[in-house]
Amino acid sequence: MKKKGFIRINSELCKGCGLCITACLKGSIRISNKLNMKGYHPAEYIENEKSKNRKCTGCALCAITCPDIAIEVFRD
Amino acid sequence: MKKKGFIRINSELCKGCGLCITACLKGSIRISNKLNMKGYHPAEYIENEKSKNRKCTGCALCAITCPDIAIEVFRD
Amino acid sequence: MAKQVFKRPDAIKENVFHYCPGCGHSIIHRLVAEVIDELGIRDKTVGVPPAGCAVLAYNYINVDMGEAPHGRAIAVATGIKRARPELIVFTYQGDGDIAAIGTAETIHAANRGERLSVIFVNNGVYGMTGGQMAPTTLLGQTTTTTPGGRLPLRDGFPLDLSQMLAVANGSVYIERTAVTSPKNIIKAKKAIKKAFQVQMDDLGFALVEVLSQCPTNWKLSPVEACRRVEEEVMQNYPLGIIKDTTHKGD
Amino acid sequence: MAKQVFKRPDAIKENVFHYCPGCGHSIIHRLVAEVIDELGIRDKTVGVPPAGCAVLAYNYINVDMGEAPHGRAIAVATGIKRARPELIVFTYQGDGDIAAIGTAETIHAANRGERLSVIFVNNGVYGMTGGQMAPTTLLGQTTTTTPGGRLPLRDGFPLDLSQMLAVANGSVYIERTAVTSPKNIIKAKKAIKKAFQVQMDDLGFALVEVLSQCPTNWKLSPVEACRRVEEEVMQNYPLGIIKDTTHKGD
Amino acid sequence: MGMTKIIFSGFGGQGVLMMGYVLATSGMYEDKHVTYLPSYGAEVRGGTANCTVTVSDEPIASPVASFPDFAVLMNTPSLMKFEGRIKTGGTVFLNSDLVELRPKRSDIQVVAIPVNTIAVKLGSIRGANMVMIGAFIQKTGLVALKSVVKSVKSIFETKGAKVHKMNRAAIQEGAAFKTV
Amino acid sequence: MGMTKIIFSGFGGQGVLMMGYVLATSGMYEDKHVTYLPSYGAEVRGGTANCTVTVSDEPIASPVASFPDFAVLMNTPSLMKFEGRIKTGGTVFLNSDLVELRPKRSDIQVVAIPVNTIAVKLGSIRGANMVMIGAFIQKTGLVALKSVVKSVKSIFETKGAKVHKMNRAAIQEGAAFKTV
Amino acid sequence: MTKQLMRGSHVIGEAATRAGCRFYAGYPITPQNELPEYMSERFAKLEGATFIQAESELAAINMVMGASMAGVRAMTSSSSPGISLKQEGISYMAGMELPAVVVNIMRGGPGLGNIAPTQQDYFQATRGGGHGGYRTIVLAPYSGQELVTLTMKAFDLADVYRTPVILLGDGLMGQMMEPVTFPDPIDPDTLPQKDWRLDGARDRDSRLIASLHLDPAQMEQHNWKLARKYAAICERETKRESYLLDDAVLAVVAFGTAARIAKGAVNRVRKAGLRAGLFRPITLWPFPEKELRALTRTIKHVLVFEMNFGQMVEDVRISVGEQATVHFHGRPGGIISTPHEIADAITKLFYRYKLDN
Amino acid sequence: MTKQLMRGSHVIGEAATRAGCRFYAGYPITPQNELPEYMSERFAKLEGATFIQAESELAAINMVMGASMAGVRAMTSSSSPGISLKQEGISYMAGMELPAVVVNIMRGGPGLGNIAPTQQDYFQATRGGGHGGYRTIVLAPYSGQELVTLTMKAFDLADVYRTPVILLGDGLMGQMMEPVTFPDPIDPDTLPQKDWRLDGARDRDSRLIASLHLDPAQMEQHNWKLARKYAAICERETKRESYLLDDAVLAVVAFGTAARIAKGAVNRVRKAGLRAGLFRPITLWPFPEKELRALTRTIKHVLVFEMNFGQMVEDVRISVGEQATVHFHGRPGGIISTPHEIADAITKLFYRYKLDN
Ligand SMILES: Cc1ncc(C[n+]2csc(CCOP(=O)(O)OP(=O)(O)O)c2C)c(N)n1
Ligand SMILES: Cc1ncc(C[n+]2csc(CCOP(=O)(O)OP(=O)(O)O)c2C)c(N)n1
Ligand code: SF4
Ligand code: SF4
Ligand code: SF4
Ligand code: SF4
Repeated sequence: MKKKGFIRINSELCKGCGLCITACLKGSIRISNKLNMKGYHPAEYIENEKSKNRKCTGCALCAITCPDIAIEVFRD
Repeated sequence: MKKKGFIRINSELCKGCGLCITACLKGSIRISNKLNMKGYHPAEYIENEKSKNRKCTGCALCAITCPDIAIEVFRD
Repeated sequence: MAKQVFKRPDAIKENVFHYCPGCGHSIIHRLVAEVIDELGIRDKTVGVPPAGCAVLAYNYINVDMGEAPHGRAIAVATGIKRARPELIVFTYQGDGDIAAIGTAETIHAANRGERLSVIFVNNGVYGMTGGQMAPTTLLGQTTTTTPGGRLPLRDGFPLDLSQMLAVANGSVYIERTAVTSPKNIIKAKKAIKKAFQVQMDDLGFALVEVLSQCPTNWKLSPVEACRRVEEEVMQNYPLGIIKDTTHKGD
Repeated sequence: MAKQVFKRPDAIKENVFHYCPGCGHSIIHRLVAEVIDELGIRDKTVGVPPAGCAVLAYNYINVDMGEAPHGRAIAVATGIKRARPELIVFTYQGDGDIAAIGTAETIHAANRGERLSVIFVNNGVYGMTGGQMAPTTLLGQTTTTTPGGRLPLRDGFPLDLSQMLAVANGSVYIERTAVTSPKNIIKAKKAIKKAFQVQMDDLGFALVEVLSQCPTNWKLSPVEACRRVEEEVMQNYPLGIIKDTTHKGD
Repeated sequence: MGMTKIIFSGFGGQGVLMMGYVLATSGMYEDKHVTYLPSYGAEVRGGTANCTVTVSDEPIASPVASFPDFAVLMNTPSLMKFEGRIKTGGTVFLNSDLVELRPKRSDIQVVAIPVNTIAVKLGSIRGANMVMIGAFIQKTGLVALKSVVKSVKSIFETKGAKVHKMNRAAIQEGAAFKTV
Repeated sequence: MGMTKIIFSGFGGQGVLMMGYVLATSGMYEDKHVTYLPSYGAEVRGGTANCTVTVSDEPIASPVASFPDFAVLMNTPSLMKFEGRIKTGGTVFLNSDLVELRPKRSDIQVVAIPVNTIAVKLGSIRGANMVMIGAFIQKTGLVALKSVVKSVKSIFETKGAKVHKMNRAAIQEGAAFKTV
Repeated sequence: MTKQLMRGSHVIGEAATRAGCRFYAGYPITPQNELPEYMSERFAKLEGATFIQAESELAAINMVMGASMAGVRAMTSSSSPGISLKQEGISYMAGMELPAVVVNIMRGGPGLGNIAPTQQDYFQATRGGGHGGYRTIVLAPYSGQELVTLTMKAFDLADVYRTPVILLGDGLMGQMMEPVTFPDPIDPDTLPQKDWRLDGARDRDSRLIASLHLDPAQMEQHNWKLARKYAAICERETKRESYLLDDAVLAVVAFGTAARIAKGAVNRVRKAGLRAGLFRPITLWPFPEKELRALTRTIKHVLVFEMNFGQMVEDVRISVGEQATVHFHGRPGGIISTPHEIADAITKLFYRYKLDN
Repeated sequence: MTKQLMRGSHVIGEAATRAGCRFYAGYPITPQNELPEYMSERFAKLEGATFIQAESELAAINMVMGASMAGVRAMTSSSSPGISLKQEGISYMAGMELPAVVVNIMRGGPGLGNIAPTQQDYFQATRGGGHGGYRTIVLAPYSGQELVTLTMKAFDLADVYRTPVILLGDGLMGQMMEPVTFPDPIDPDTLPQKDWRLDGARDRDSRLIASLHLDPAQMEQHNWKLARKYAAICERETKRESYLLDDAVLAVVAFGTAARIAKGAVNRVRKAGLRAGLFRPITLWPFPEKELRALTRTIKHVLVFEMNFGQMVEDVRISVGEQATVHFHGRPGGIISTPHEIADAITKLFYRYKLDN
């Protein structure tokens, strides 16, 4: 069975650099429309961490890339 | 006919380092017994600049080597 | 049960990074912290931050730290290491710091084979002071002091410090890495770990050059900045091991 | 009639050299003066002497001269040359001056390709200050600051500055020579001439390293000192052209 | 009108420094004493940018504003940073498109303007700062509106007629905005 | 006997600094105030070496000797350099093997000793400075001869008995030399 | 002349260019980066002008030394730590009597400190932070327009006296924009010839510029010569502004940014009827000692206000001797006092010493 | 303790070692080369001691900074130009409150100058040649034995006050041999623990040693803290010698080598019945201001004698105010005055001001 995972992005730590989006091969992250307190549009995880169909593998490539350690990664 | 030459050593400029002696392939220079004013035993030219039999060719290797530009070289 | 597979390293403090969005510095900080965690040396490590954007590295990396004047991190680190050889001492320096004002200190420490792990962050500009030319700036690159682009006759050529350090007899490990992609980041971390290991094994001077992005002063988005590193910067500064004599005599 | 085939060069003043018996400095001074004479550039040449035994070079070489702080000759020369590019500017520096305290200035001037002719006199010690270790001192060599001989772990390795400078993009001509014998002296002169010619042709940074003898601080006779250069020093610092890109593109 | 101090603050990129520069230049054109002081250095990185302008009929001692008469605040962090420092009786100009919060103080006036919305309507969000400066000048009367138009024209001289037209429109639109 | 200043001068290699050092050490052993001042720096290179010793019953203000009481001169350049500075009534000690010149001044005494010759006779020219110091002490009585022997012994402690014996012989031979 | 709103650092750069400066070497440091940046752009477009971003402050000052030897008007600039690194070079230039302008836009210190405006390098500037007991002329502008005039004057003084001149400002001076006007530029070719410069020994003996004087007697002679020059500078070149001092019973002494604020404070307390005035040294060395001393005929209280914890206060003490009581108010860290704060300090003194009756 | 005849530079090295110094980094420069040479040999044989011949003075001072951070007693030494290069580092250490001993064996200047003994770096040492308005304690030995005591004291003061201490001598102090005795060596392990040192965050929070204080308020606080420390040093640590001052009508003020000569001069003029004495500051900073001031109750003429063209004279003027007339005699180039010359200068003052009746 393919590994499943999910991530949590701390939107106040995130500066919206978008590097995680490039890193994610599954397209599970995007930039949010909202502004955070610092004035950035943070990244947001598109998937539902409960959903069985989610594509996120918990590969952590996003977190490895994130300059602001804004992403925590979990694997089932 | 082999070239002939001779040298003149300024014994007050000379510091008696002896490099010219090593440089001279003809053995025409030696260290003098006398002290110059600075307290060095200067080099002296052994040959007679008038002599027909002198070995000095005026090759100037001694002068090229002399750190104190104490040697002038002449060629017939 | 979901298990956390990626989290903040222990050796990173809780503070929010002051770096610009997408800046490579905080990635590299994290890698250093991860390596310190993995080697279990947090309680005997001392770091020396530079004057540069990373001047506040001590707000993030949770080890003893002593500040150095601009360019002198390696000299300060040498003092610490020689005074207490049991410590693991690293410096963290930008390209202006290590390759301009600090050139002499860097070269002579490498030549003496000081037992230091040096992290050299090459972002091709002076970040902290607002984007002036660095020794590593590429030809033609526009900075605030090369308004028409870097001209070799006026401004000199991109300097390859790592290659020069390879000439020094006391350097034993020099590698150039980047933090533009997960793959490169993983390699960079391996290199940083090795640089610490070399010190722990008392082998000599170790340096990891990390090509980093400065989106702010390059006036590019973070993603474009990473692409620029991969497409342009690496042309001039190819990644890879530049010197490794750690296995000599094996 | 006898004709004089060797005499004092015009560009040498009448003063008696203050150097020790057998010292290479005054030979090298003479070579520089001969080259200046031969190139006919005495009236547009400016020299920058070092702090070092050759600090008084201006007492001997008869051109305009401006004194530099220890190690900064190349920076001072850069200022002169950039301010008046029509001048021919050379520096004359010992190994302590150019390769220790002046490391950064040297490397960056080479990297910028400053149009300078640099005479680098490598005698392996700090002559002027009484024979302390220089960056170029050989391993095991005893000096007043390496009483038991140079130890790599404490004192570092002999530094090969010329090799490092070859890595810099702006350097176009670097050669290592010696003044231990007539043959070497003639070669050294040729190299010095070329270093001036490179500047006159506006090609880039040119440097001639001259292995020199310091009988006084080596505690050897001048003849023994020359032998030591040939037998020991040249093992570590082999003579020859280290870099020559002056014909690139011909 | 003595000496007036104004702080402009917002994210980098919102053109807050330009607003201050425009005001100071306009004052200069009217032969007033002016100073312009950007915040500088490390502060600039990432966080908010701000600058202080003083416009005065007499020589200006300190270009710093401990207690500004006016504050032009383009985002929420700016409001949080400067609310406490505004002089009693002073006025805050807020970019209401980005700032939802309102000052808690009752001794200052608030002028809220949706400058982003207005600018977008005029063709580009980049004109938001010009909208704001128009509104600010209209409300405070610190300098004449035509001085502002003139200074903006000269500042953007190299940018050509189209930019100038847009700027002028933005300033006028801002000036025309009816605040409560 | 108040304060006495002595200059020792000669070529490098003649051991003139050692002479001064021996005298100063001897004075110290007798609990006198002493200073020893070498000439230093660039002066040393090539030219003559010299040093100045002060021996005194009271604290020594300046270790420098503008007008030394005694001068011990081992070669001709030294005589030329120092002749003019010797105090009226002072004494010059000359190495007569190397110095043919004699002072022109009539207000100073001259002691000429062929120290090279004597030293060579004793086995090595390198003892010439010890011969000279012997003669100097004998003539001036600045310190006791036995203090000199003691200090030389301690200075050359590591060199072993043979060297000590030679030194002692040289000192004694110097002391025994009859000057005019 | 049209007025321009210009940042202080740029004003210095433009004024230098108009004074005929044709060589700039520097190394970035906040808060003066805008100056090298300006020079890089200005000189890129100016024939015969050289801009070098040096590898360090040491290299920069030594490049300036070389350019000065070659007879060109030359400048370098930095901020506190960078100026410390230039001390050896400044000492050499003073010793070799080489003109140059050194700009120090001071920041907080000691050490890395911060980039806020302070006046903590007063001693370093006025006492010669380098070795050898030389002196440098120190000019302290306090407005945009004075940045123009004093920068240009700095080059003239440097050439006339053949000595490095320090222009001492702070981040506020460097960053603030004020309206300024510039005089017409000077063509460097019209400046007096420097008959000591190094330009190749054509039809003349070779020249030497050196600070080495191995013979103590010669060194001493040289130093007395410098001392005489310095005495002449003290005699001729002191410069200060006197503001509302005629009837004053208390003088505030302050320079640069602090003087602006002090002036505001004086205006404030004047409104309250307190007879205070401002004595503003424009040359910090030579310090306007006599002028300050002369005030003590009527003024018995002096308040020194500096953005440090007390340095100029020594010069003030030396000047007034025991003829006036010297008080001090300092802010050593980059906090810029308000005129209000200084007015308070003045008022307290009036109250404490009953000066208002 | 047996007496040893030892060269000044060696005395400093041995005294430092006995004071527990275990780290030395330096760069050769005349006239103090014998000190690094001594250290290289001494430390080669001493367990746990580090000698580094650095690539430059800059590297040396920064290595010392690092060693000091690590808690080790550390020293560097140089002569005037090299000390100029260390100013940035000294400023950092003052800012970071790091102890260290910096030896300056002064030579002629400005610039390359010469290697003869002078006192031309008085200002640099006492006013902090670096940026940021810090102060360093400055000790001025005048004899071989004082080289022992003051070198050892320098390390103690540095540790107690966490500040760099400068030992200020000249070529005469460095080269001259005098008999000295040494106290027993201190075992560094018995010195008080430095609870601020960097030695790895084991069972404690990580530590930071830094001089960066971005926030002006915090920078100001830090500087007031330094100011308080400096005030405490001024209060507690001034040191001077008073020689024949009880009945004197004229005081010579001189330090270091100059004071030796002045003492000889005082002895001379005393023999002629002139009531002169010597006031010798041993700490140049803090300057013994109060002690000198106290003398002016009876002494109305002060002759400052310095081997420069006038620097300490400012401190003397500040000290005596208008209670005494300050005269100056200087030799700025390496010529060492004779006691005779100074005696003449004293005598002239007695004659001119009729002090002998
Ligand atoms: C002596 C000195 N000179 C200059 C500076 C100013 N300064 C601080 S950081 C820096 C360069 C920063 O560039 P880099 O080292 O490349 O690091 P980055 O900020 O790009 O990470 C400079 C010039 C200083 N603090 N001290
Ligand atoms: C700033 C500074 N540091 C140190 C010195 C002392 N100094 C003068 S020359 C020299 C080194 C000389 O060695 P090198 O350059 O090898 O030349 P050499 O005398 O052997 O020809 C030193 C350390 C100085 N003059 N200035
Ligand atoms: S863990 Fe992997 S798959 Fe999941 S969001 Fe991150 S990069 Fe995408
Ligand atoms: S990489 Fe990190 S900071 Fe960047 S957008 Fe993603 S979560 Fe945000
Ligand atoms: S300026 Fe550049 S290097 Fe500095 S924090 Fe920003 S992105 Fe990073
Ligand atoms: S010390 Fe050495 S380098 Fe210097 S003059 Fe003598 S032999 Fe030459």
